[in-house]
Amino acid sequence: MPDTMPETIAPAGTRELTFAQAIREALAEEMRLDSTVCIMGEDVAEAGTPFKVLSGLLEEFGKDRVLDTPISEAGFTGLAVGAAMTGMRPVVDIMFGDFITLTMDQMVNQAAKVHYMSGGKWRVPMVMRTTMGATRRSAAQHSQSLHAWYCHVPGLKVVLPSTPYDAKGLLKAAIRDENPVVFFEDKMMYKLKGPVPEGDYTVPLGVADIKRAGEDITLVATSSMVQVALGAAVLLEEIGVSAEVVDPRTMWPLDEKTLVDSAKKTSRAIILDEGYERYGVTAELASVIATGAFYDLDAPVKRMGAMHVPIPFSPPLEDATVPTEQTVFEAARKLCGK
Amino acid sequence: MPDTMPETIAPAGTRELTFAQAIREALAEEMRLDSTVCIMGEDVAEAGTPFKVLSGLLEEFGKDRVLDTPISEAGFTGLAVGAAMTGMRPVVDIMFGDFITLTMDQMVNQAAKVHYMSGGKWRVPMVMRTTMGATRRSAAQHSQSLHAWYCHVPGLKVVLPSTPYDAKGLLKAAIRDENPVVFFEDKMMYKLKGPVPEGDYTVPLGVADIKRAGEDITLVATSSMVQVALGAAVLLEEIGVSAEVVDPRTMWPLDEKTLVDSAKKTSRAIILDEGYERYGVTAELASVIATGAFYDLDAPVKRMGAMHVPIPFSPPLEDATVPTEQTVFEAARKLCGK
Amino acid sequence: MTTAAEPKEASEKIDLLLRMYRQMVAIRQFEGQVNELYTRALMPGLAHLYIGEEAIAVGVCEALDRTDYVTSTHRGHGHCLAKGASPDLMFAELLGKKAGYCKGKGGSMHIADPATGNLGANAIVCGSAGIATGAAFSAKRLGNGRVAVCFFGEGALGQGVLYEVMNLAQLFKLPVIYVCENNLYTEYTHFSETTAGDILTRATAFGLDAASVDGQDVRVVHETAKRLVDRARRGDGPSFLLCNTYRYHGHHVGDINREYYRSKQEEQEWKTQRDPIANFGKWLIEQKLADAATLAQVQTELEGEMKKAVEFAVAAPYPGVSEVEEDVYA
Amino acid sequence: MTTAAEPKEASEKIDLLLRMYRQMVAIRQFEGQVNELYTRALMPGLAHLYIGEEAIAVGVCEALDRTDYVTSTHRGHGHCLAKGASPDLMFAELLGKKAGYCKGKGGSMHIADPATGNLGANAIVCGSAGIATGAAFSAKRLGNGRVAVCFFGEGALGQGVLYEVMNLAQLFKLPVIYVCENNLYTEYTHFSETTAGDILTRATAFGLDAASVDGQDVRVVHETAKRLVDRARRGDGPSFLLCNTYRYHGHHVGDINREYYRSKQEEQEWKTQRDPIANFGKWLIEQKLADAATLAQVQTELEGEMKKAVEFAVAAPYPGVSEVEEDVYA
Ligand SMILES: Cc1ncc(C[n+]2csc(CCOP(=O)(O)OP(=O)(O)O)c2C)c(N)n1
Ligand SMILES: Cc1ncc(C[n+]2csc(CCOP(=O)(O)OP(=O)(O)O)c2C)c(N)n1
Ligand SMILES: [Mg+2]
Ligand SMILES: [Mg+2]
Repeated sequence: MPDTMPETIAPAGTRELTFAQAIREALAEEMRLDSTVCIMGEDVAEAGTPFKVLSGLLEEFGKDRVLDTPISEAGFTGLAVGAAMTGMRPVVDIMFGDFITLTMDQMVNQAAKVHYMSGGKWRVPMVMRTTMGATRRSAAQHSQSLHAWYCHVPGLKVVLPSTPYDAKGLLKAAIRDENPVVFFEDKMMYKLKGPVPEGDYTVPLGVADIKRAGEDITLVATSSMVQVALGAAVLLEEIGVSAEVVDPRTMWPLDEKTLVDSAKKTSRAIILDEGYERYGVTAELASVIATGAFYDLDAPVKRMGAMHVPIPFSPPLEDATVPTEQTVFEAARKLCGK
Repeated sequence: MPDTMPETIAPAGTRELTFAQAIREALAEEMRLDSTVCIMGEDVAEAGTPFKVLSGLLEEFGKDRVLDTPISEAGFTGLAVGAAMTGMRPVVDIMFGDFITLTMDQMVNQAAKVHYMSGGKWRVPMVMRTTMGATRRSAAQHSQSLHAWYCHVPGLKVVLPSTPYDAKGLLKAAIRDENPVVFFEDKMMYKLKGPVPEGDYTVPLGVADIKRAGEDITLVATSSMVQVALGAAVLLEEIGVSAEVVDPRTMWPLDEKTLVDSAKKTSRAIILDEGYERYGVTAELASVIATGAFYDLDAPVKRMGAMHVPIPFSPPLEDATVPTEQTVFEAARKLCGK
Repeated sequence: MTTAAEPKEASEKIDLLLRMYRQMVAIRQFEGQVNELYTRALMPGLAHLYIGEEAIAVGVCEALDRTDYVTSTHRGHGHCLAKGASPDLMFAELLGKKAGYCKGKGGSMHIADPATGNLGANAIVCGSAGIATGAAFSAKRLGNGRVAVCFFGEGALGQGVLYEVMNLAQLFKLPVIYVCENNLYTEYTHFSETTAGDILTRATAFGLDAASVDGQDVRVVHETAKRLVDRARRGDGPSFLLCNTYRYHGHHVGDINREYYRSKQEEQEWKTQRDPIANFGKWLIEQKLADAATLAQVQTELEGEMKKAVEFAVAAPYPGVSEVEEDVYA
Repeated sequence: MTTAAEPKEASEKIDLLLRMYRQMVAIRQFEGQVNELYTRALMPGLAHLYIGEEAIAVGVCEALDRTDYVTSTHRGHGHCLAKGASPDLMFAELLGKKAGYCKGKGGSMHIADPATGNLGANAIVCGSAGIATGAAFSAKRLGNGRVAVCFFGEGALGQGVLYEVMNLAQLFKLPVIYVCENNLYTEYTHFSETTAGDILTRATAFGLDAASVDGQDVRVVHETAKRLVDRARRGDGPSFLLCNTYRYHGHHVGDINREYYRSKQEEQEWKTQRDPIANFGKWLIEQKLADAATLAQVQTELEGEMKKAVEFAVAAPYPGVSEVEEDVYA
């Protein structure tokens, strides 16, 4: 197995794992390889997190490496920063992405800056795993996708996997990275299945992936929006529109070239991201493409993110706040003048 | 004096105040008008903040309305949220914008969402005043301009005044607003002087202002970058390029029309903002213009924000991280093909 | 004091006791219906049941006026009801219906109601500690004599902001009572694994008055809460009330298999020996303040009320999709 | 134990005492030069002087090994020096020069030095509490026997994260000592206006061992620190050391007019009656451990060293502008 495998598709016949299983496998493999890797967070040990992503790790690695913490997101994130500086490779678990609000100081003023402020002398090889994604009927404080904040911060790397294959490879790369990496998992994808090779491989940070090739329009999509884009692409095919689906996979470092090249080729682009649409990821990616493919675009880059409202609880309202296959299909159709 | 005065220029002969004095006057006037307005923060009372912005308010309004707090940004911001819900109009002072990291949960998960989550029943009429801006030789943890984070959050309004006149009028509007408003003051502008009418006027939130009319290129600039843009405009004039300087004044609500109309007219645009350039304000504004003026632009919208590095201490390095009159001039010249 | 006052006082006291009984039963039945709605797949998402902890919400809220403030948690139905909310509008909210307290926008974890001083349940652990402290700040500044109660689980002791606001409350001498419901578990972790030192001292260290009570005994909770509320109203500042309790059900309605974090035996002991409703009912009968028939009637009446409330909610319409963009800004 | 050990022990003790004297003087002189650089407009930005508080950094750091960890604050020069940093590289950093500890990127508030276990000064109040706790976590997991010391001003008691990490440290039994330097003021506000209750109890509430000492007496600081460090190294867990002290100068070098927040008389009293260097020098002479000439010579030697260090820094070049984009990622 090569050390690095940026391809989308694992070899034919590869066994399937769920997204959650892929994450767990990445952690287990890295913990076996490197005794300084440890996990800390709320209910990560016996419970294996409320999403059961970490089930079994306590049993294999014991209480010293899989640590239940108090409900102190700032405190244990700060502890992880210090541990990372001094020889450990902590993987911190922030149960809901909404709670990264509590970790901003530790991540932004500390983790992201330690290396630079010390003139390159200290390093912070830590990973923060957290979640994102709405439509789980969890209301405004448990449904946000706030990754744009961390993307804005020099010194951090930000990863948004969209398949089990990428999840495993990117998480392993994140753990081996010498920098603080924030890893966002969409809660709604944990049960998504896909081929995942056994054993060691990494997906390098900073390499986008074309999840579907196409000619007429580029759908740049992150995280769970990749599935939405792929679904829309099927609908579009039916009306004779060939959509290319590009997944940046890591928001920082950002593989601008792959995005721009695709938009140059198709001359139309839609950006899909589940964060709030305004002042977020869709703005950056749209701007990169609008600039990079300026002379090739036939229409303005279209942005589709979460509506500018706190996520409502009521199902019909909540469903209206995020892009769906149908709304993406409509937008793409319009953009292509069909 | 009319209640609302969106014009840039105060009547001729208006007395001049510094930016800091304008802020203080806005607060003093609102506190006289409304006994529920109170100020809380670190060293706001006797010290009147380290920047001396609030000097004299304690003397006029007393300890019950100008409250020194412990160094508990999360705690007193949370306290302000509850106070705002129950009849007060607190104005919270966060000394350095870098410390909003500590207030994200209170502002984003609480203040911004209370109105919506309660189905419109509770309101949070509070203001958070904080600072931004580099080149003060304060290094990575005291120099950031993190306003993009708050712009990303539905339920908040975000104000970035660029002149003493706007500062007074916008702050008064912010205090009277029924929503949580975050008000960013560039530390480097506190001593900037400009005409400020005596007595009551407000500048409405959501109305951009053309700080300088021009024909060949639009410089959209926020906060202290407005001065940089105006300076660059003078240099550009010397080579025969007429620059229009547009100040959105409030990032949310955002006056898209004025920005887009200007870009349509000039067919070229540069966005200037002191936040980190990636995934920040420049991306949103560039994207809005690239879309809105798509068929009129002669060149890609150019973004100029802070470099993607933690702000360094060393003066020659720090100075390189932010746009200057010279770098804006060069970029504009290039964009205009001169 | 006239002698006539005495029977009146005594009857008021009996009224209070029976009201507390009724409220506890109401909460338990409400939560029973919630569980039912979940298992019948009629409720979107999850809910965190308050069953087992009823004596705290009721004992504390009966010490409050309607205009006093409370803040609540993800496990908040009990606090809302005890403060005076109507079951029908609560059920409607839990089902995401327009008729709900928050027009369906909040759901189980965000019920708020200005009419009963309910500043809102909160899905961020310790998320309302600042809000409650701020309400007490307003009460003091505006001189309206109100007090604020901040309910939270012992998991919130892990959040630093709690200590920040307790310090502020003591410095400003604010009329706020922090009520810690120690039900022994956060989600799936015993509190002893996450809580070093001594809980009460964490409050007294900041100068707060602090008391610890049996949270399964509504009379003790109420008497202690009353003392702390009176104290706050008098201007004597903030306090901390630790209530030792237990949740009978899972962390949320879907948490069915709990043996990996707590034993069935432990659950059984709390349910059979320390049930706040059963024990209080027994005491009322022993003291001849009520007979078994009266108490049974309370049950029956409330069952009827709850069923009707659920029916109302189930039948109620969802909000129109266009409402999604309303209420973002005031 | 052989009798020969005794004179050796005694001479080691004298060495320690004289080293502590020398270190305190070094810090004071260093800070004097910083003030000078500021007033001569040679230093960009501001700096927060440690003058008056020298006994704490020195007393604590002399109880540490070179490989032990410290974290420091905006008022951090004393901690850096006491942990073994070189004045020349520090001055260079303060002037933003390439030769500085952080290549000029950090400045006064961010000096860090792996060679002396210095995890970095921190300009966020309480910003390093997590880091220090994490270093102790590593030490325990890696079994390298190190301890971590977290220095902070009493203003950091306002930050909730302090309580979060003290709880964590106690739960995990980490070898970390939280050293609170109570110099009575945050920036311009007396600590009594921002600190309710009792400081030591804020630590004992979380189960930490806690002690309060005269921070102007280097011997007491050192003995107590040694006890707590030994305890931590033995695996007995975290502790809290409260040092009562005073800063002679302003909050920062530009804070000249201070009478609106503290009296000249108060300043005078601390300077004349409780000066850690003067009093310790007097004691050394009284105990016949040193004579006045020796102590004066320490002063002279250090003056020369500091001048040379300043000259080195002033003459050193700035980093090249292209370096601005280096060191963002490892
Ligand atoms: C800041 C934050 N961290 C984590 C969570 C996830 N969470 C929800 S409830 C809960 C446990 C709360 O325990 P406790 O405070 O004891 O309340 P209980 O559920 O026992 O009533 C956790 C960890 C959250 N909602 N907010
Ligand atoms: C989180 C945060 N809030 C506010 C500040 C601004 N600030 C810098 S130093 C200081 C006072 C610190 O007081 P203390 O902790 O007692 O340390 P001392 O200066 O007395 O050594 C403040 C408020 C900051 N740096 N960080
Ligand atoms: Mg609990
Ligand atoms: Mg101090």
